Amino acid sequence: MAEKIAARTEALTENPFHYCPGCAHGIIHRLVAETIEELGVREKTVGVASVGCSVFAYNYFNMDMQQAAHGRAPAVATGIKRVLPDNFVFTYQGDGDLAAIGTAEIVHAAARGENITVIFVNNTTYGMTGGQSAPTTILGQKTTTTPYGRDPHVNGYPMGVSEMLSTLGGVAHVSRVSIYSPAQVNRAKRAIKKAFEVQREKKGFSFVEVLASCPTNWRMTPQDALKWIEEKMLPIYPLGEFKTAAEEGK
Amino acid sequence: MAEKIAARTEALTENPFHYCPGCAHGIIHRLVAETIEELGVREKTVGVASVGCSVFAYNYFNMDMQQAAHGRAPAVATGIKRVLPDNFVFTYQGDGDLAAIGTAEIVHAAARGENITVIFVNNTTYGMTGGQSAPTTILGQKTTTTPYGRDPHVNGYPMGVSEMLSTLGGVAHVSRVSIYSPAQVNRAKRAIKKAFEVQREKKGFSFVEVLASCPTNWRMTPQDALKWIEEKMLPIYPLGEFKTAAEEGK
Amino acid sequence: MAKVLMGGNEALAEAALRAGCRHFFGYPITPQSEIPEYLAKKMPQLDGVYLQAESEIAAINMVYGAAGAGVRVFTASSGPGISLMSEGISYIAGAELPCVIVNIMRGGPGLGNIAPSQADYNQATKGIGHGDFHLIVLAPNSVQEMADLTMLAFQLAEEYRNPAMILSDGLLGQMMEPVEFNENPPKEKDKPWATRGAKGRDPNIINRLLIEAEALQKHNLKLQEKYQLIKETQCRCESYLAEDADILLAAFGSCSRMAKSAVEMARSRGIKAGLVRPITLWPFPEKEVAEAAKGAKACLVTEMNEGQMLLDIRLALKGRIPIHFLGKSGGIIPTPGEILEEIERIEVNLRG
Amino acid sequence: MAKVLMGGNEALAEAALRAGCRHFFGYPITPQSEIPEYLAKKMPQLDGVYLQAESEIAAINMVYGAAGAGVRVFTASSGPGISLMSEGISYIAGAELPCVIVNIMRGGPGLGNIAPSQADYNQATKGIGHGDFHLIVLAPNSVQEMADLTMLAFQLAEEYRNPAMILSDGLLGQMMEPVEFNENPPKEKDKPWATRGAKGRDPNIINRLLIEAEALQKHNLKLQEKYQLIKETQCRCESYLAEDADILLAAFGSCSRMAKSAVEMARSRGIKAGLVRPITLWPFPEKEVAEAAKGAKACLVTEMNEGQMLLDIRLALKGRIPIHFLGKSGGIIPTPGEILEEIERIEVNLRG
Amino acid sequence: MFLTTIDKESCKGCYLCIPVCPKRLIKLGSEINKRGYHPAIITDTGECTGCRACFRMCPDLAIEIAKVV
Amino acid sequence: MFLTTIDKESCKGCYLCIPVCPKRLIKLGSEINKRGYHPAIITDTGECTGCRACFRMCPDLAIEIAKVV
Amino acid sequence: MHHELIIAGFGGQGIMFAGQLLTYTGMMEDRHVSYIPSYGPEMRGGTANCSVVISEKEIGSPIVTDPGILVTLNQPAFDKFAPTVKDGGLIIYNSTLINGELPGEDVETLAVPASKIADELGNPRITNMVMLGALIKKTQMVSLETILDSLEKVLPEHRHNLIPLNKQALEAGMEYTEDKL
Amino acid sequence: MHHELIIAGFGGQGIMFAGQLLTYTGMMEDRHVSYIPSYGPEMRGGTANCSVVISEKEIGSPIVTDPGILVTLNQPAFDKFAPTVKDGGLIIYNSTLINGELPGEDVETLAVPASKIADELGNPRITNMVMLGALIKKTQMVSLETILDSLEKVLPEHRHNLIPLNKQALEAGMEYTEDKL
Ligand SMILES: Cc1ncc(C[n+]2csc(CCOP(=O)(O)OP(=O)(O)O)c2C)c(N)n1
Ligand SMILES: Cc1ncc(C[n+]2csc(CCOP(=O)(O)OP(=O)(O)O)c2C)c(N)n1
Ligand code: SF4
Ligand code: SF4
Ligand code: SF4
Ligand code: SF4
Ligand code: SF4
Ligand code: SF4
Ligand SMILES: [Mg+2]
Ligand SMILES: [Mg+2]
Repeated sequence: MAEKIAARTEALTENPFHYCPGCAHGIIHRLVAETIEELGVREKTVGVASVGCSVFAYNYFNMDMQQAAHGRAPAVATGIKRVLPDNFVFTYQGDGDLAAIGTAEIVHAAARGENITVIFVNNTTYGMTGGQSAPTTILGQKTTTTPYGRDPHVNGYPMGVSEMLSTLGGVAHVSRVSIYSPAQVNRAKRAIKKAFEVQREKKGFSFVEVLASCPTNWRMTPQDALKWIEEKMLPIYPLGEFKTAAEEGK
Repeated sequence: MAEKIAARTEALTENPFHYCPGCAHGIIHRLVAETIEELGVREKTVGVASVGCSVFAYNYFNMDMQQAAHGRAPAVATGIKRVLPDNFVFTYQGDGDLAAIGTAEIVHAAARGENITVIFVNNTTYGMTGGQSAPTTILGQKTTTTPYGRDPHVNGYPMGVSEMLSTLGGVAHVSRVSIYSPAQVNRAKRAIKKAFEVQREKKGFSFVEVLASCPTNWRMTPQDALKWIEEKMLPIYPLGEFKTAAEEGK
Repeated sequence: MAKVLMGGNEALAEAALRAGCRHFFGYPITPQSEIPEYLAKKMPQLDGVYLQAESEIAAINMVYGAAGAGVRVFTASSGPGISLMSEGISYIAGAELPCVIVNIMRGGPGLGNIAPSQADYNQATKGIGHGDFHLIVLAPNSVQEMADLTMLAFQLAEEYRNPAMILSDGLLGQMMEPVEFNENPPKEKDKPWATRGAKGRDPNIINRLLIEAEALQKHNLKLQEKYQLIKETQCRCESYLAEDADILLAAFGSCSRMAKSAVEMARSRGIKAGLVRPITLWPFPEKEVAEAAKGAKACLVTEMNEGQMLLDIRLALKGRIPIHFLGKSGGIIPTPGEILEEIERIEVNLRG
Repeated sequence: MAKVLMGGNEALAEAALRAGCRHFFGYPITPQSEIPEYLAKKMPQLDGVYLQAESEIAAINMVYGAAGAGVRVFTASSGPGISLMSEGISYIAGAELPCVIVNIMRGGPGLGNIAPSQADYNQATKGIGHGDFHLIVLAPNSVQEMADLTMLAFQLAEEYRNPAMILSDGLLGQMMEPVEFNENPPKEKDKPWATRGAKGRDPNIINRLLIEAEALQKHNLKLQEKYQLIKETQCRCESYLAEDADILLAAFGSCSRMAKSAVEMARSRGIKAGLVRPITLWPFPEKEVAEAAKGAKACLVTEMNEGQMLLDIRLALKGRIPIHFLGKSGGIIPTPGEILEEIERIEVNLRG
Repeated sequence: MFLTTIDKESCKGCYLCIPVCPKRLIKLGSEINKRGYHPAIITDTGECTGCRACFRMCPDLAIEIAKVV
Repeated sequence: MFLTTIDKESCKGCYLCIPVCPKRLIKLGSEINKRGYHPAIITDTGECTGCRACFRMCPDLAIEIAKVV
Repeated sequence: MHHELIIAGFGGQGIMFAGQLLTYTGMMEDRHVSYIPSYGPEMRGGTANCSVVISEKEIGSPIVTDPGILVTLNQPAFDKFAPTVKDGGLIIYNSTLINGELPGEDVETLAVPASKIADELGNPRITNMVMLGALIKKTQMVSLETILDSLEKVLPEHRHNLIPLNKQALEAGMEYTEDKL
Repeated sequence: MHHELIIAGFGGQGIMFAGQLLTYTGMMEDRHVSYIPSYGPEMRGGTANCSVVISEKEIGSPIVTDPGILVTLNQPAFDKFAPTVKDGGLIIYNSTLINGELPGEDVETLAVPASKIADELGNPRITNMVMLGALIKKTQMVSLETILDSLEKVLPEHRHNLIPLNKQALEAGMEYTEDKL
């Protein structure tokens, strides 16, 4: 008799991902979907896909989904959650989407303590549109719009979104994780689960930043891309739990 | 022989302010104008007025001015500064303008380290449109759109803009001051001057939050309004210098 | 129900509540502030949601989310705020979500001023966002219609799964008139497509991305069919003394009130003037306007802008009779006296 | 200068540089990305400013600031991003600031797709923002025109202190053709009104708030006069075999290329077809189109949308001849063969 | 000696200057100015120490202080 | 004992699974699948400890692990 | 019957309340009515006026540009609006505060020392009601009874204690006017 | 002279470069030319093709829907585009990778074992140049000289070392074709 100990979760559809080989989006999709399955809330979850490589997320998550305009997922999620306060609502957003055009929406969903969960995939670039620089692009990093490397005097400094959101009152949970090794994938899963639990307990806004790879636009092998996360991104974007509902004593 | 020791600065026009009696905007205008005069840079300054009660600021500041769309003053100022890197550029914005609709623009001007000075007048409400709640409205405060008082479960938590911006890399100077007493007015002046000096030295983004009164919409006498700042706002919005270029060692 | 004396904005807000709408997302702007302020008071008492968004962009996207979750929902703003909603409105129309958007117009362009205006006609009826889509646009001309057309807007929005706009202005928003609320507000439609959790069914998806050109064209053709149906069945128009009019005035919204007074003044001077008033601005009642103009020798379009509905009138009348225009802008309202003068000038020309 | 083979987007960007433009603010979006990517490479070498803004809203407001400070400046985007710029564009037009805005159109509404489309015609020419204003809208149909009209756009923008838009699409943006750059790009105008520091003069103010209705109306009338002048002097239009055409095709931008091929195919089959192509979409060359249609018995409008320029053609032709329409949308491009079929159908009707 | 004056037409009668004067030299006025406000008035400028507290608080720049030498 | 399988058609040949297997059971494949990728292959599933490291890293859910009891 | 009025004065003189009350009363008497507030360009305070139309027939333009009746409570408002009154029209003015000299036109005037009367009744804030009393006495536009009924509807419950005072003021205005008729 | 071509294959086979080089060469020979790239809907990789028009007269539609000439480097591209070729048209295909069976239409075909030839020259990445050589030999569309001149312009300086190899490939394609003419 064989018992599956690792297999596709029911919270994902059968559609194969359109992502490039080795793209972190696939791993993160799985973690979110498994969490939802494990919490047994697939049938009361509404997900919000954003605009970025994960724009088609609605094809993969096996649950009700809305596709939001670029950057506006937190506002769309707010609209849904205010209608359905007892359902689960999450957004899945890239760094262009969340940290650039959608800055006002994420900051205010956080400040309002909107009881939603946000999965923030930070791959330091605009994957979908061909690798332009993002607010999270690190100094010196070459992208199609910083062909000579990101220069702080021209393009400013990489943005620590987790650090920034942690200063806001309505925020119940913020953590930064990554997926560059099986152990980190495990930790990422735990963080995502915790975020959804915070939502279940109606403690307010929960946020997980995942340091992710974009091998295609980084022009690296998937392997090297993971190494790059560990070596280049970690010093700028330290992992950890920045805030938790427990600490807040809410 | 009489020597004037306190009089209208040349950096203000002769136009009388349209502000309500006792409105803090008048005091803050004076401080900004005096600073510009004292630094001797009136003729190379371009100010950006925002949308709020101070929308007519271009009638008062005796220098080149642009009037920006609601919330977008930091973007307009960026446009100007990138054209005129050796001029002085400042924005003058209310809390509705800067902390609500203009969140993305202020955060990114800050993250880019745009070498401009931002004067942020936090009066916890939308003065111009008749006293609606703002992101900075304090808990329990009654406004025309929180008629039962601001409830964190519905409207979220007051936003500490200075705290939030201080987390960003490009930020050279952040301080929070007030104008509820002559001593505080003095301190506010010093902070504003420091911010402009940071700009002069091209150290990056400088930001002064001024806790201000809106007697009309708070439905208080100008006196009581100042007392309210001291008693109600200070506990939530502590005064101080949150970040300075010196510390940053830039 | 007895009549009550109410301001236009309050009547609109109250009508929305009576239509069962319990969700409002908006951002303050003059001259529509009475709407959110009214709702901020009432919604909590009705267990409804009044949420002040961080911007108009957030507001329209909250509307998208809430409409997608299957409730009656609306937002209100004015010129600059409506412009900011453009992208979101294009999404809502593309995703076929029902909702109501209120524009209490003010003077433009830019920040303009807060005086009443009709300068956003073109935007509302033709080019508010990118892509091929249309809003249903309703233009009240009284406090009563602020209420009635709001209820109608919810009904049409749901019937056609299309955003509907109330295009009004600060004059109608602030003025008070007696109003009687329709006691049979439109029933809410079933929304099996709404995203409320995929319990015992396949997932619902609210989306306006169709990466394959063929699929997107197919969707667009479906929208066009819907628009055609709306055009055929939902044109609304009113006329006043048009049958025998030599000079036909055309005006919408608050401006039509001044035009009506001018028609009366003209009639009392023996000039056969009449009025046609489009109530739906999209679909534009082209046939009805042409019909009203059948016997006319000249047309006078009057608007609180620089000539926007003028274009639709030109299309409707196909060059058959001369079309004159009297426009005021920036918040100026044409007075009945001014309109009368123009009528008289035209009359002299017609005779001479 | 020798011809070079370039993609349309690159040619546009290079033309802007050669026109002396040293300031670009934009936000990435397909299918215009080659423009910012080209500029990101070139601007630093020219001591110019390429700045990737945090959003299209920020970008257009940076353009406002930079234009107010008196430099040649431009931005580029596509459908959704252009919608987000609506408010800013209304401000720029109201404040009479010269700048160039590029829309490389894609399929809509909503997120739509990234295939070439002409679905933003109405938005560009009629209702892009609140208030009474107009953009100057230029529609290239070749890589050469991507370059030439960009230079012209800067010139017209400065001449009239009005924003000018290049309305193009992904097809023209991505295709390569030989291009020869104008060696005499338009001279930059003096801008005494610019805010560059009030040294030895009274302060300059860039502003679009006029709280008094009278003042705003006066400003609006001034704008209208300007628009009238532009209409009278700047209509641009091209026609091909129109003089003796029985069936006149009307098309703009990339679609006019397919239409031209169809005209040739029709002629080779003995059908007298011709083509009129508006180059300025606003001001719309109404007279020129009417003139081109003088001898025609029928008109066929073909667009990559559901019928938008159609309305302006209807206005221009005033119901004189039947107007047919062939539209494709969502990124589909009508082939010359399809257009020919439609021409043949019309021809049969005309004969029958 | 300091000469402190309040410009009647600029003053909006907010009275923020009154409590801050260490010498209590400023009072409510009863006159009405053109804009309908009751301007504050200085009682005895001879006592003025030139401390500028009143000037600092005045939102409408109605106060001028001169040092008489 | 654990049975680990890689679905040939789901695999995109990113090879993230290879270095993480403590037993080095996964290898580059040479076959081409329908989408043009060279799927990874399992060499000796009998050695598999069921640690799931490979599963965790696989972005395309190409790996399934079963415990055979 | 068709009345087009402007009521004008300073913000704070109860202009808007008087206009709304009159409009409400017209509605109670089954007339067509409309009311439009208008504030000056000042941030707060400043001048205030409203247009009221009360008519037997449907109302076209609700904006009154050449009023048949002007009710004015202070001098700036008088100066601004008196010249706009229709030939054959009526101006009722608060003679305590207004020097009602007209550039000699075909307009009837009624001077009511309303502020004084209000002061005598012990409350300057009911000047508006004194003027309203004068208006209805002079024009018979609506009846006192309906105004009193309307007051009950228009005033929120917790202000109903003010009704007797308002009634007194209305009656005082009517009485004063009776003598002048 | 008016040529409408489609060049099609996988991403990575140098389809776009071949198209651009041909277009550039056409321009150098004073023809009217246009080139349009087209990628499949895949995120990255997948199929790629381009439309090239080279003509004596001005070019109307730059999009080629029924090509006179199809140059195709792999089977899926062949299967997709072969049926669209005009009657009387020409298909040149990479016979190393393509089984060039046609549903019996009025189209001329030229099979070139381009991948094999390229491999023999030591670099599979010049398959595209072999095909281009075959094309110009067969159609005389442009001359080898101009292509070689164009190569110098189109390749960035630091790639000029590749010119001899490209030339070899072009010539090999021409030679192979000469035998088949
Ligand atoms: C309003 C608007 N602006 C721009 C775009 C173009 N766009 C699509 S995805 C994207 C960036 C995506 O980057 P990110 O959010 O980091 O996601 P990733 O692809 O990296 O996962 C942009 C700018 C758009 N669709 N809409
Ligand atoms: C896009 C847009 N939305 C809304 C408004 C309306 N509006 C004008 S001022 C203002 C708020 C002003 O508040 P704040 O910035 O705090 O300034 P204050 O008046 O309090 O000084 C708003 C919402 C506008 N002009 N434009
Ligand atoms: S472009 Fe980058 S982020 Fe997008 S699918 Fe490919 S690897 Fe992933
Ligand atoms: S409303 Fe408030 S902020 Fe505005 S001028 Fe008056 S007191 Fe000042
Ligand atoms: S300067 Fe000082 S002492 Fe003099 S009046 Fe002002 S507050 Fe009083
Ligand atoms: S602070 Fe200024 S405005 Fe206020 S009362 Fe004193 S002098 Fe007058
Ligand atoms: S489960 Fe562990 S041991 Fe087994 S194949 Fe995967 S990584 Fe290797
Ligand atoms: S990680 Fe998954 S997709 Fe990548 S090579 Fe291994 S099995 Fe294939
Ligand atoms: Mg990204
Ligand atoms: Mg404020």
